[in-house]
Amino acid sequence: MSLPFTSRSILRRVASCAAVAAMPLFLGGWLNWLTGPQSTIDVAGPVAKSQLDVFYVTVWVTGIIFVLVGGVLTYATLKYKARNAADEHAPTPPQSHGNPLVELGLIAASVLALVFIAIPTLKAIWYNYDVPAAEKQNALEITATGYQWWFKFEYPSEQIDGVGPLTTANELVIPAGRAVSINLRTTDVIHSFWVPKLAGKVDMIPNRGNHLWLKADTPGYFWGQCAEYCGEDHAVMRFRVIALNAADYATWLANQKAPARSVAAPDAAALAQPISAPYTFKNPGPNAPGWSAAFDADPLASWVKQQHPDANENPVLIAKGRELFTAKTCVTCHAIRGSEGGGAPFAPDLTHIGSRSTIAAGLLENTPQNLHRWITRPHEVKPGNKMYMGVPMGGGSVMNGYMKAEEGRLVPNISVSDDEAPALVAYLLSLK
Amino acid sequence: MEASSPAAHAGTETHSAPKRSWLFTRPTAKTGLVSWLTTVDHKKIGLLYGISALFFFLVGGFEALLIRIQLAVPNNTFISHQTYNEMFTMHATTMIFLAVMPLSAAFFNYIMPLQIGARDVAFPRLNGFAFWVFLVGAIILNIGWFVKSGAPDAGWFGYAPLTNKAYSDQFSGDMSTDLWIMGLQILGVSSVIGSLNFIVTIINMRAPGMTMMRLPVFTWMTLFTAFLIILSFPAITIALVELMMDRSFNTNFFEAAAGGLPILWQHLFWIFGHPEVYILILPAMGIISEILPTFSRKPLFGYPIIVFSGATIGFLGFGVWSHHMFTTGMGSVATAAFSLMTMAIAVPTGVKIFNWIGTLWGGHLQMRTPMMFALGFVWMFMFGGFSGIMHSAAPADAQQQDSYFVVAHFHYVLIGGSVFGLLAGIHYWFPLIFGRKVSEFWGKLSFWLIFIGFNVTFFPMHFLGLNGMPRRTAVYDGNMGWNDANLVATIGAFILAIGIVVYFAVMIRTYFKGEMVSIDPWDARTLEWSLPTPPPEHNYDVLPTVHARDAYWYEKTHKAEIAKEHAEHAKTESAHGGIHMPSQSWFPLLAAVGLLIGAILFVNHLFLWAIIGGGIFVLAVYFWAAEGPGGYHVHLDGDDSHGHDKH
Amino acid sequence: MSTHAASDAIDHHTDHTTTTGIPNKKLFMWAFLASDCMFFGTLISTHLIYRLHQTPNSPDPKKLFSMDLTLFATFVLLISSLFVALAVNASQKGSVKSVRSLLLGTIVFGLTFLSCQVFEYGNFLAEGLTPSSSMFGTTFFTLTGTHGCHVAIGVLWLTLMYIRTFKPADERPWVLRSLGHLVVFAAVAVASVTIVVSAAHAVEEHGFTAGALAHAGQHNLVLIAVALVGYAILYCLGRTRKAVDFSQANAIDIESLGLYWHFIDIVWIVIFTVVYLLEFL
Amino acid sequence: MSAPSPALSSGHDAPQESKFHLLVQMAMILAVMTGMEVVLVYLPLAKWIIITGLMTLLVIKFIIGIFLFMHLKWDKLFCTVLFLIGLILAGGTSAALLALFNDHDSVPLTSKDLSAITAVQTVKAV
Ligand code: HEA
Ligand code: HEA
Ligand code: HEC
Ligand code: CUA
Ligand SMILES: [Cu+2]
Repeated sequence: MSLPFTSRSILRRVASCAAVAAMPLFLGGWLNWLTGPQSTIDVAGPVAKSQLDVFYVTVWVTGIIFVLVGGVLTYATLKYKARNAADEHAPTPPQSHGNPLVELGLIAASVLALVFIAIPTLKAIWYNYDVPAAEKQNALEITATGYQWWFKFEYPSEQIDGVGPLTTANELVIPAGRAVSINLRTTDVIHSFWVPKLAGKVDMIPNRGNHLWLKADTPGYFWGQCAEYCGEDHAVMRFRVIALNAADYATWLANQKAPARSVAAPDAAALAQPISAPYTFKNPGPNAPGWSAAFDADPLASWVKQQHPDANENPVLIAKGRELFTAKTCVTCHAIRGSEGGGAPFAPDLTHIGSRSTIAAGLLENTPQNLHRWITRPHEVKPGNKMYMGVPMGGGSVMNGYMKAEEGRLVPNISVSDDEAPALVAYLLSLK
Repeated sequence: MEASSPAAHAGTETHSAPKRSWLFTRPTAKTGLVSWLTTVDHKKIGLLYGISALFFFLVGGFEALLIRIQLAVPNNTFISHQTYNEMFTMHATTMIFLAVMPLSAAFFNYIMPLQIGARDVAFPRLNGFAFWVFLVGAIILNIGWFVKSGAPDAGWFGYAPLTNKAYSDQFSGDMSTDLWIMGLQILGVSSVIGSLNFIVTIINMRAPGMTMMRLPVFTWMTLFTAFLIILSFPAITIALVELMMDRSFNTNFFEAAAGGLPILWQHLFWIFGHPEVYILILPAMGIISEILPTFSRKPLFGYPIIVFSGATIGFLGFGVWSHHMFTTGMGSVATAAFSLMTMAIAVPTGVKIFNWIGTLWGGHLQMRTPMMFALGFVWMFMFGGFSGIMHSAAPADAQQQDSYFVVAHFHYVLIGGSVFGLLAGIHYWFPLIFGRKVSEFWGKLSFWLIFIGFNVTFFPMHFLGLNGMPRRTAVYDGNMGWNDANLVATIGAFILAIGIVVYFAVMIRTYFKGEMVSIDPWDARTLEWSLPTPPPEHNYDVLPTVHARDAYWYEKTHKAEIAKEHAEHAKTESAHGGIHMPSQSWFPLLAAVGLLIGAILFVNHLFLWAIIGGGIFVLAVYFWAAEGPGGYHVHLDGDDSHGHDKH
Repeated sequence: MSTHAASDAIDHHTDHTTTTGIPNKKLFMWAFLASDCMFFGTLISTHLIYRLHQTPNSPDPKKLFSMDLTLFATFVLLISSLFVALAVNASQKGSVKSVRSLLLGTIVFGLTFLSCQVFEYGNFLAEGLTPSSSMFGTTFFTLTGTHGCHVAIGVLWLTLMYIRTFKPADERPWVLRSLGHLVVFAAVAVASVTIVVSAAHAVEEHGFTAGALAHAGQHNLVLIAVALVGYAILYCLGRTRKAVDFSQANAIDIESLGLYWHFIDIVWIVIFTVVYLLEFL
Repeated sequence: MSAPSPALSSGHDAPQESKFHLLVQMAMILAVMTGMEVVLVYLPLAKWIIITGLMTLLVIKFIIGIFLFMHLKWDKLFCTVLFLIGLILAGGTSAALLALFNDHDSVPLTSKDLSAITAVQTVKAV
């Protein structure tokens, strides 16, 4: 009946060896595994900080209980374990049934432990709910709207004549050190607004007026991601938050409020010349990463660099691209304020797309290669995205995208060839 | 199996008078396919549940492995986004509704009536029906794999409005969500029917002397689980009805443009969903509460308090649902209220942990495989409970919700808790059910593989969550600091898979070739162990009379007294005409088939045709009622003097 | 579970074969009703939540609801409830005859209630309120429709129980005849309800005049014929003189049915107040 | 377990007869109460009084229904407890749901009164 003792000790030795071997992994890992760009531990704002503090309280309280209870459990297991044949066949121990005093004591202790967690929890709930009264006056209001699968950001306090509020997509620029109050809206399904380093998430729910607030302590570049499952491309619905000091923020605002940058078109003769692309495109395939270590080394600096026009930009390509943008019916969806048509609310505003550090909802860095990849093969970057599939307009009608439905089948509608793309890329990148 | 049992060689004789229409001829096969299709024996039904559940556990695990392979490295292209989404939806739905719940139901069916000294459940045919309906639901849920629309892909809690036609059905006739709705609805029917049956059985079918406070803890937990099921499933039933109305009849429940409130779905779902997680854990806790005393050779410490805390957990479980919705902007007061209520649940749960430790304390612990799984349960469940407490602090949860931290939490409680408990139970009761015992070496090997694999898989996920990795993401970028932990988790999942494969291989081998055991191999404490292995169809030759909480332990320590009592009772019982057993029936199966046909037609939006299925169902139920319970008497060979009486 | 012949004094409140003395079926029904409380609780909550936050285009229920009709339906259901309570009482005394007539009475009133509902739905649809026209339509139809389905199931159960009381005491084949009984019953019920509803519509339009009734009658000649023939058949089927297999021992079946029926009635009491009356404030 | 109580079989037939009358009377009381409800709605009273009145009547009707029509009064206490578990949970859940949706954070964007509420808030803020 009983197990051969040799194999038992072998097992135990293997287990403890494995545990020891795993130790450094876990301990060393502790540091490596908690400092990513979306870390909730390495925080950069008061809201995330208050949430982290509560988390630490829970870790301490449950940690201590774990050590205590686990210790007793280990002790009991080791002490009372049957180790040999004699133990196995020992007479039964006393058949005791319990001890109410011990029980009551432990219940009281548990309640006490929970009180320790509950107090900071309650405090933080109210703190997180809204911008503190003292900062309300100075707070910046933003409206963030989730779409399948990208984010729109509007600045209600920054109205543009005849257009409405300043609107950007996928990159939210905020002033550092100032409270930002964000209205969370969606027009289709539930999304969730999450920039871990700045604040915990709050969902964007249809027919619900949610809001959150956050503040970045210092200028910085932050990663965010949709945190509620919202359909096929949920995994690649990302965004960025860029916090700037007051002066930079003002400059940025002024630039964004201005209409799209227009590069003077060369004469007709120059336009007729065939121009080779300034880069050679290599298709990296579906799901290929769109980020670079160089960018990540100092993302804020990289972002700043992106604000300025490229010295070698080619007006001929740009002009061609501008034509293509209309010819390919991109204008039916995308607004480029001050030049082509008004666009539509369900596609990202591209007025200053060239100044963004990412495209396709924070998924790819805004480089010529990536832009090329996105506008020629959106479905490889983001299968099923609405630019490719078309945007449903309710009531069964669809605004056609790269594909359109015909007799129940999807057939190509727009296609951007590898030869045409460089012009569009140049144009889009010129929109600083 | 029945044939090999020593006592079951018995004369049988039908009850009712001769002239019965062929329609109502009761099937009598005791072996072979028909015996399984028409069975009303709670033990056979339990085995049916168990085998289906284990099959679906493998399917769900297979889906999990695909998930882990996809996530092993960043930007993987192993499966598409769409397939990945189907995978986690079906993985969760399968594991929860088709693996853990029915596996618990298997134990309820097989063990609970034995523990209370009953010959069967209160409504034997209804019991069979519950199983067949479960199978129908399982089939409906999984049809998606084989048809064009694909498997359901809206996540296991199917948040509106992603399930609305506009989003799930954009460009092609997509019925995967209809399948999901119908499948869950039918599974709900099965669970509620089964649970009503268990409630009546436990309240009403106890052996003489089996007072409520002498019920084995597993039976108590069965009772609580059954209550949780009948009281929580109506909420999801309503939610699913509303969704079904939206999809099939264009109503507006979750249509935001028409004033619909998608958040209402969340409330209705979690009013069901949180009690559901206790539905998943309480049976495992019951099993653990049987195993620890047996292998500590001591009664359960603080029995009344364990029972009471089970009830408290169940009751409080109805008041915490919104802790799954801390990020939905409920407002401070609501958030705070649900936060505190959730924390309160730690108290009764802690009480259980303390009492289990109290049970070990001062005992003689015999480290058999079931005991290993049970101890593993206590550790892992406690660990998972602590991350639950971290979630319950709403501000902290704002960072954890929908991140891998949640994934870590619930796999600790679901696998480290429910699954460990159920695997322990399989080991524990295997000798009773099959008369053979699993080899300790292989049993323990599978335990350590599972235990280590499990921790290697899910422990790193805490870090992933804290490091900002959202759940339900098919791909992630390599610059987020998530690569190592994901790879480790995937490796762990494969260790875990090997452990599971070993576990199953050992079980199968034991079934055919394992060491034979006789009555009561563990020196256990509850009534079911007084039975020969495998138990005969009628369970008890003589209904036991219960004198103490650990009834069988008492019998073993008071042998003479009990023997006398048995002899007396045997006499009276055979004077009453032998042992009454319910007859088998085709109609439960037939009714379920009607349901299957109707459901399939309905999800294809052939509403009028679906009435055919409904018709078959109603007809079957009608014949079911008309044929009556029937029944026959078993006369044990032992007391021939009373012979085959005329009735 | 005991199948021994009914002894002369059956105690209808205790079943000595069960541990608690509560008959299994009764316990089952009460547990089921506890579950049904959650069912209707969440459903009614849904309706109230959407009433709490009406959309701007929400119709005014006060203008749609007819207090007379609802009140009538409520009384009808109340009487049916009384009938079923009396049927339980009668069955416990073993008087099969009064059980039958009381069941029939319950069925008639149950059908009348359903007719009222059909009538009401017809009016609402005519006014443009459909399940998809507005949130009010959505929740109203779903809630009352679900309740109506429960009533319909109850009527079906009552009918089967009624037919069950004709089961012969000997084991003569009876199932096919009973099925025939059921089919005729269903046909008669549907025909009668249709006739009554159309008559009601006619009366509503043209006032309570002979002309209106005749008009309605003309339109439903076939149905009236079906109903009349059906009634005749039902009358014949209901004239069994032979001994039947229905006795005090079956009282628990009637009682279970009664519990279900009463509960539906009580749910209606709640609906009547929170869905209808509150709108009139 | 439970010994057959002698009281049960003796007190058997007489109450059956009176039960008939009791049930009929109860039905009449219920009918009268329903009538009262309808009248109440049209009375020129404060809203909260009417609602309290309606709810009281509702509860009384409910209790008559379950205790008399549904025999709970004569059945074992356990049946009452069993049903009350469901009833209380359902009542509590409904109350909690209504409270949650009544909160001003939960006013939907499509709500008729949303404009009114925002107006109030702006007034307060000023
Ligand atoms: C078996 C299933 C099971 C069990 C038992 C639990 C138990 C608990 N769960 Fe868990 N939970 C799930 C399954 C389960 N959960 C699932 C599946 C989800 C995710 C669903 C989804 O989104 O897909 C989830 C999600 C989930 C959330 C939502 C997270 C989010 O999405 O943001 C929360 C939040 O509060 C939570 C809390 C708790 C708590 C407090 C317990 C408590 O019951 C735990 C109590 C136990 C202990 C605390 C340990 C032992 C106690 C002691 C030793 C006493 C002393 C301790 C203290 C005083 C602290 N769970
Ligand atoms: C009881 C419930 C349960 C169980 C047991 C498991 C078991 C496992 N789960 Fe599961 N899981 C959930 C419930 C459960 N899970 C839930 C509720 C979700 C949330 C879903 C959602 O978001 O909607 C989830 C989500 C989930 C995710 C997150 C997906 C995402 O958010 O993107 C992951 C990722 O690693 C995962 C992994 C695993 C693994 C590796 C196991 C392992 O333990 C599995 C072990 C078993 C095996 C490995 C089987 C071995 C068998 C074979 C090798 C043979 C195969 C042969 C045949 C099929 C014939 N699960
Ligand atoms: C059906 C409408 C539609 C048409 C037509 C369309 N787009 Fe888009 N576009 C979208 C949508 C929707 C997105 C957001 C996709 C996502 O991230 O999921 C998008 C995203 C983009 C982006 C990235 C924006 C950002 O901030 O991340 C660029 C660049 C872009 N489109 C360029 C183009 C070009 C060039 C064309 C024409 C060849 C075009 N689009 C045609 C709908 C459209
Ligand atoms: Cu948007 Cu996920
Ligand atoms: Cu929960």
